[in-house]
Amino acid sequence: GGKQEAAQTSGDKSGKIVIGAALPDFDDKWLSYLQDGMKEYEKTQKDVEVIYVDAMNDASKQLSQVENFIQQKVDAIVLIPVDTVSAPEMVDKANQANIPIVVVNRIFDGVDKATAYVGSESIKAGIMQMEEVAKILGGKGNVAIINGQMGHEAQIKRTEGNKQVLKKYPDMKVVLEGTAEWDRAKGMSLMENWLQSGKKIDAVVANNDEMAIGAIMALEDAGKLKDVVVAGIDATPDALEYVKEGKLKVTVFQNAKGQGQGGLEVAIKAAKGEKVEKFNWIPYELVTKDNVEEYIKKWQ
Amino acid sequence: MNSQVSVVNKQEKSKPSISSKERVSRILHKYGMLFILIALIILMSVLSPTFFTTGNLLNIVRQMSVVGIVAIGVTIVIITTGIDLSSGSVIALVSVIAASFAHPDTYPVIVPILIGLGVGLLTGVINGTIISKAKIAPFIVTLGMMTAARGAALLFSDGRPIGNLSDSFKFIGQGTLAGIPVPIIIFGFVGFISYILLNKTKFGKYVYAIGGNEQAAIIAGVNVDKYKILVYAYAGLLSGLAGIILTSRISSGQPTAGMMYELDAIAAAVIGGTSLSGGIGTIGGTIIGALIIGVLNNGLDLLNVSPYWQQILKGVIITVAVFIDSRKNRKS
Amino acid sequence: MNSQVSVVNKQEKSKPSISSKERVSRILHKYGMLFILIALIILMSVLSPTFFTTGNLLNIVRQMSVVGIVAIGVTIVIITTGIDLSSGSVIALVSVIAASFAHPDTYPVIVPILIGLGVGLLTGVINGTIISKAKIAPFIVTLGMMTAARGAALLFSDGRPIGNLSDSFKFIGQGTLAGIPVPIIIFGFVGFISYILLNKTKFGKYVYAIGGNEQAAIIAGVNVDKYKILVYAYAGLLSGLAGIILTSRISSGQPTAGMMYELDAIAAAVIGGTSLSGGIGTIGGTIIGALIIGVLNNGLDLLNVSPYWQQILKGVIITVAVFIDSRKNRKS
Amino acid sequence: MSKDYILEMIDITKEFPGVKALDGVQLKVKKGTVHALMGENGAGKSTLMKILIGIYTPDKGKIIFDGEKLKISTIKQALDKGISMIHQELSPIPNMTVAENIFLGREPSYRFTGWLKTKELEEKTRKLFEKLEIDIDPNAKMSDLSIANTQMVEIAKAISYNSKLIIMDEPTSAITEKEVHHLFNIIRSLKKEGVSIIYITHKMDELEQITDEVTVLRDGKYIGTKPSNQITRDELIQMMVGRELNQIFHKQPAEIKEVALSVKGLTKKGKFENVSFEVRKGEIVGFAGLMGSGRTEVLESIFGITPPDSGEVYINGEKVNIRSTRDAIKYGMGLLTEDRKLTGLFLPLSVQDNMITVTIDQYTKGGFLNEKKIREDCQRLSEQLAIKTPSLQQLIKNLSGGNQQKALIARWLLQDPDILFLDEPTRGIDVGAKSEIYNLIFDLAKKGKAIVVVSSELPEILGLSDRIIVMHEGRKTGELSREEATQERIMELATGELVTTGS
Ligand SMILES: Nc1ncnc2c1ncn2[C@@H]1O[C@H](COP(=O)(O)OP(=O)(O)OP(=O)(O)O)[C@@H](O)[C@H]1O
Ligand SMILES: Nc1ncnc2c1ncn2[C@@H]1O[C@H](COP(=O)(O)OP(=O)(O)OP(=O)(O)O)[C@@H](O)[C@H]1O
Ligand SMILES: [Mg+2]
Ligand SMILES: [Mg+2]
Repeated sequence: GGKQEAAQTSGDKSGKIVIGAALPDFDDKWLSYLQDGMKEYEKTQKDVEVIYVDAMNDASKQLSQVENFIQQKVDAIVLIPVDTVSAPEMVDKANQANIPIVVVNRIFDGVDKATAYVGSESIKAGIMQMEEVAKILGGKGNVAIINGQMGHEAQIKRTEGNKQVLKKYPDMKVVLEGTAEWDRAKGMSLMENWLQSGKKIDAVVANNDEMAIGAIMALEDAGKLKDVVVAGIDATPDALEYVKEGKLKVTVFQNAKGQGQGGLEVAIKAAKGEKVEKFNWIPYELVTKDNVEEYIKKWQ
Repeated sequence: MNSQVSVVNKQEKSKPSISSKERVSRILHKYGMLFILIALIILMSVLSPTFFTTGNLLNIVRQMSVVGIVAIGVTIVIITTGIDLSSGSVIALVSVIAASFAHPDTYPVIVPILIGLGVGLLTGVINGTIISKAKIAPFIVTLGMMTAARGAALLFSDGRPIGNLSDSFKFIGQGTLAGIPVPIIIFGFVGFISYILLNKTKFGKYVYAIGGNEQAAIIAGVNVDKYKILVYAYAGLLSGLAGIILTSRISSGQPTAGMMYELDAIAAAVIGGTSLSGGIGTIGGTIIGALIIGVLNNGLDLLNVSPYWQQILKGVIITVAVFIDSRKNRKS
Repeated sequence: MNSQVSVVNKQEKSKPSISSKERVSRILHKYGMLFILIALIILMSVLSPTFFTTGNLLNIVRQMSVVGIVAIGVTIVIITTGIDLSSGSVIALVSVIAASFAHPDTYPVIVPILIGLGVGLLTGVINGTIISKAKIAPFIVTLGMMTAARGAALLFSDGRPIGNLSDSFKFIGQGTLAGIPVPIIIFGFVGFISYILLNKTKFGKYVYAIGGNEQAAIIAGVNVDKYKILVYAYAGLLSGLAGIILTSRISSGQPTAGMMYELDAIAAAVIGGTSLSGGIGTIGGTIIGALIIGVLNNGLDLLNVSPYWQQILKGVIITVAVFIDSRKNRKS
Repeated sequence: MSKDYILEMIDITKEFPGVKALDGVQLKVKKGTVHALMGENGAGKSTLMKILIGIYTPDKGKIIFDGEKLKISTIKQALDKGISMIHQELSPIPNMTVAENIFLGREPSYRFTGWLKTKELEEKTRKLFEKLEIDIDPNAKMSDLSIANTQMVEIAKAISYNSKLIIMDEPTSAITEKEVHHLFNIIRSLKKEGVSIIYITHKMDELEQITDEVTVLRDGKYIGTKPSNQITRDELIQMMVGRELNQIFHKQPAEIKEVALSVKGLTKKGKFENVSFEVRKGEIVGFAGLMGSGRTEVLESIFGITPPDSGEVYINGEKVNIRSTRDAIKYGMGLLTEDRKLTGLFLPLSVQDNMITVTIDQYTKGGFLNEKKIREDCQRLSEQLAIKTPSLQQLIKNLSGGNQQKALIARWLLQDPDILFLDEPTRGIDVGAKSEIYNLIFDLAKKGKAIVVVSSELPEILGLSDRIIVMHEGRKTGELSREEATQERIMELATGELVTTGS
């Protein structure tokens, strides 16, 4: 009775399409650009309302939020999973409730059960990043890896990608590895400490740009930036400035807005009952000083 | 004779003092937070048509059951003037360990459950032993455990989530019995047992006594060390249980699970009237406190309040709720 | 020789109260944590040849100065039996607000500094006022502020870092004076001022009195509400200062800055001997506590201990340090 | 020989940092007797008893209890052996009931499950109270009890263990004559049952009334043991302080001037009603009454702790509205509270910091404390009051009860108020120090201060006061001049048998 009615009012209220967007972490800068992509696209669409929720990097909380969406009988769900192991559960729940679910950004085994996937493979970013570093170093040198928050999907996959590449280069090895929890201040402290250790470092490869910038600041302070190749991932506006100045040698552009826009676009189509592609690949792009201008423009 | 008469007089004097007005204020005093919970529920129901449905209400309770179970353990710890900051990390440690024994066709489901509970219990016993025997502030000991257990969870799982869990294990967090989700049943059961423990047994009396005046408890010959260890052990056990439910619910053992749950749990206890200076607190209050947090989380999501505003509102609403509650107490 | 020593001892004993043995035990009692810090430094120096260099030692102090400054404010709060969980979020809020006034060629550098300090002060005044006037547990009030200030920081900055800061603003966190990094100078200055405040002024005596026995302080005519507000205001001000230094150091206002700094700050205070039950604590102790955390972070990084093991070791070492310290006190 | 003794403590030594609290002390208690333990504040009485009950372990010495060597390390063991204790510092668990407090650690419960037998608990308490003729509701919360009733509960608790030996550490410091009388009856019947009692007190008359033998300690050393009826007060004091002391104090007349404080029709519902009185400069006004008669409440009300519902207060003829303790202090008032632990002491702080709380403003110059002056003033008062402490930096929690009390008196003396309320000022204070304090009070009066003393010791009230106000159940039942006042008249008024209108 009551449940049905509630669903009716929510779903058919002035014929609006309601999309639930479950995001893992609003504090994450890169994801906020992705959200921008969704918001911008939302504005171009008539009669679409998107509900954004923040799981604060807690898989259990995200599951709750997806359940809330199902309770609300939204017309479709956009899901960026906090982690890829618990995601199939959420896809199952949506499927059981007959609500289309579009997974964005983070891929996992069994993603084909979802209505669609929009994004790229995390591990590729790590591979691309390290390939470029290896190229700059000429295939040999000491590498320091700065991890994001341990246990996060992006940390695991990006570092895994890094290490896959290193296997191909016997003269390159990881001499230092630590975590700076995605944070610039912590990246800076970590780098300062490493510099004190006196170990020879040829490249600092960070899981994201913020930590890479922190490392750059510490290196600059110590007057050693010119001897060290620093690489990040995300190509945030701040980071692109550093690329332009030649301080950050490598970053990887993952089209945040593109993924956000693509995800929402597919979700709206699915909500309307239109047919959608199962896999919508949005490739990574390598950013170096040579092509940085092009990306700076994207943010303007 | 004279003194006896005057005593009787005093008693008679004291009788009329329980007027109906006073009775109301006593009820308010005792159940103030319950009224605030109800007010919040009414408010949310008015604002969101989908809020007040059986489905959603069950949903809220199920979502809060993990934090709620932890909060019950933490409540008992706080009553003894202690604190437990390690719950969230213990959840993570139990999560990865239990998950690694819960793959299909390996061990019967009881094995990961017992191992998970055992790990939780063990962390609690370690906390309690160091706190009572080495006389170190609970804040430091459990902060140490918080850091160490998180590290151990990451180490054990190499930082990765552990998936592929058996259906029988998944039942704990995802199944229903008679239409009621299993986590809610477990939550209710834990609440009931803990209520009994705290109110009907010697253990409970000693918990309140230690929190009310540890010196007095020692003087009365209570084995304070032993009961402190038991209290932290119980909290650890409940964290372990919470870890198992969480793991089962999200079908994966997660080394990053349970971040900041300790703060939510402590907040639930304090909102529910537990005093951080010890001696005061009830299980019922804590459950209400947990539900208030749950209603807020769920309601603000349903209302599509932007996450930034959600944080601001949550901070403000919780403070205001406690404030209103404290006003009521003042009057009585 | 031997007999001479004993003679000296005897003579000292015959003096009314303080024997040399006693003096040693008192020094141990008072400076126990200092010895543990020194022991840690020696250990690290042995394990890592680059640890004990001027550069690295300055490095450690600079890294700890942000948390150290917060910890000093938190210490004073804890002495009054309070707690401040909002520090980390206030750092973030101050960070984004100050950064937005610190772009080159807009305002003189004093403007973002004053605004930053003002915002910090304001959050502290709000905390203090609610705690003292509405009589709500500091834990809840500052937890509310923690959530709300983080939300406000995200809202203000729309979740993005705010870059492009003027060189004069960057000087605060990155500059040096006479070879000493500015953050260290500020840290030292704050430590000195706070030491004076706590030990040489009425304010300090009242802080200890309120923590020692609030009821007795009221009867002795202490304006408890006013001093509580002042205490939280001071803690807020210091969080603001810490936020400015952090922002300047990383050249960007960050809404996600300062996560969990409150826990590090409280840990520094408690490791340094501050009692969560109030009335006990010193600035010197807190600085030592902060340095212990700093030495651990730095040393484990230098030794390239894996992140997982770092967490486990940090938890264990801090607990053990406090344990050793408490043993020393026991003997006396 | 040894069979006659229930307890022999031999050559007990105990050292704290900076203090040798006990130095080769002995104590021998005969079976079925009441043995007094006396000595100045800080002589080591409580420490000796804490060793006996297992709170402290002695550095040296041997204890023989009931014929065997006593080897205990926890209180529980002592309790099990048949030794219980009424502690000097009241230590109730505020949020628990009277019954729960009494049977803490011994709750009637089912084995294994620990399930409580609530009914039985209440019943046992009722029976205990019936036997002891104590009238307190077993289900009342401890926090609702007055100090006196809290003390009675502690007494009942110690007795409820059915011990062979009960230690009573200053059990009468918080109760009035009526309850003292009651306690003595209880002690006599215990004695009949063969129970032995160690009784610590600073009150000389109690010694004569109830004890059989007395052991005296001084500065942690054993001085001697005598039968109580063969020792004169002067001899006893000689043993305690090591010199002769004229313990009979003489009221020193002061010039009584204009009215300093005048209270009219003060009422606080449920606590007291229509209380009026005045105090003149140079005058000492005593408040007498039974426990719970509302004396403390009246003082606290005037002082702004719990402002009254109605009534007027005039200071130097001017009507004042005191809503907080700060107001009261601003008007030149001071209040020494009766419960030193709850409302007086800053336990984690030093003796010096405990003394200066009220007067910090006086020591602040240009924002900074004048530490030299603080040290000098505190030193002076500490000597004047003979506070026994290794240094002013000693933590106050390490001082003996009596010395803590002296430090609190010093706090208010430093403030030098015009109107001083003293609520049970000599609670737990030894004879020597008592006369010091009386002299201090007289000196203050001579200086023109107006002084109100609440005391449950009638000799103290009679000796100190120029005028005595008696209260009964929240009402003023009479006012007696120094000349009119006798113990009998006060008791009549205090029990409500007689009501006079004050002159
Ligand atoms: N825990 C402690 N640490 C340091 N000194 C202590 C401690 N306990 C007692 N003392 C000291 O030991 C001495 C004896 O104290 P005790 O309490 O036994 O005295 P008392 O005879 O009971 O005095 P009172 O009549 O005032 O109660 C005092 O000087 C006291 O300051
Ligand atoms: N059983 C009780 N329950 C609640 N309050 C009580 C009880 N007994 C006493 N009181 C409180 O104590 C008040 C009177 O005690 P107060 O301390 O003022 O009296 P007093 O004359 O100073 O006696 P004394 O200090 O000797 O106990 C009562 O009005 C009441 O508030
Ligand atoms: Mg004593
Ligand atoms: Mg009284």
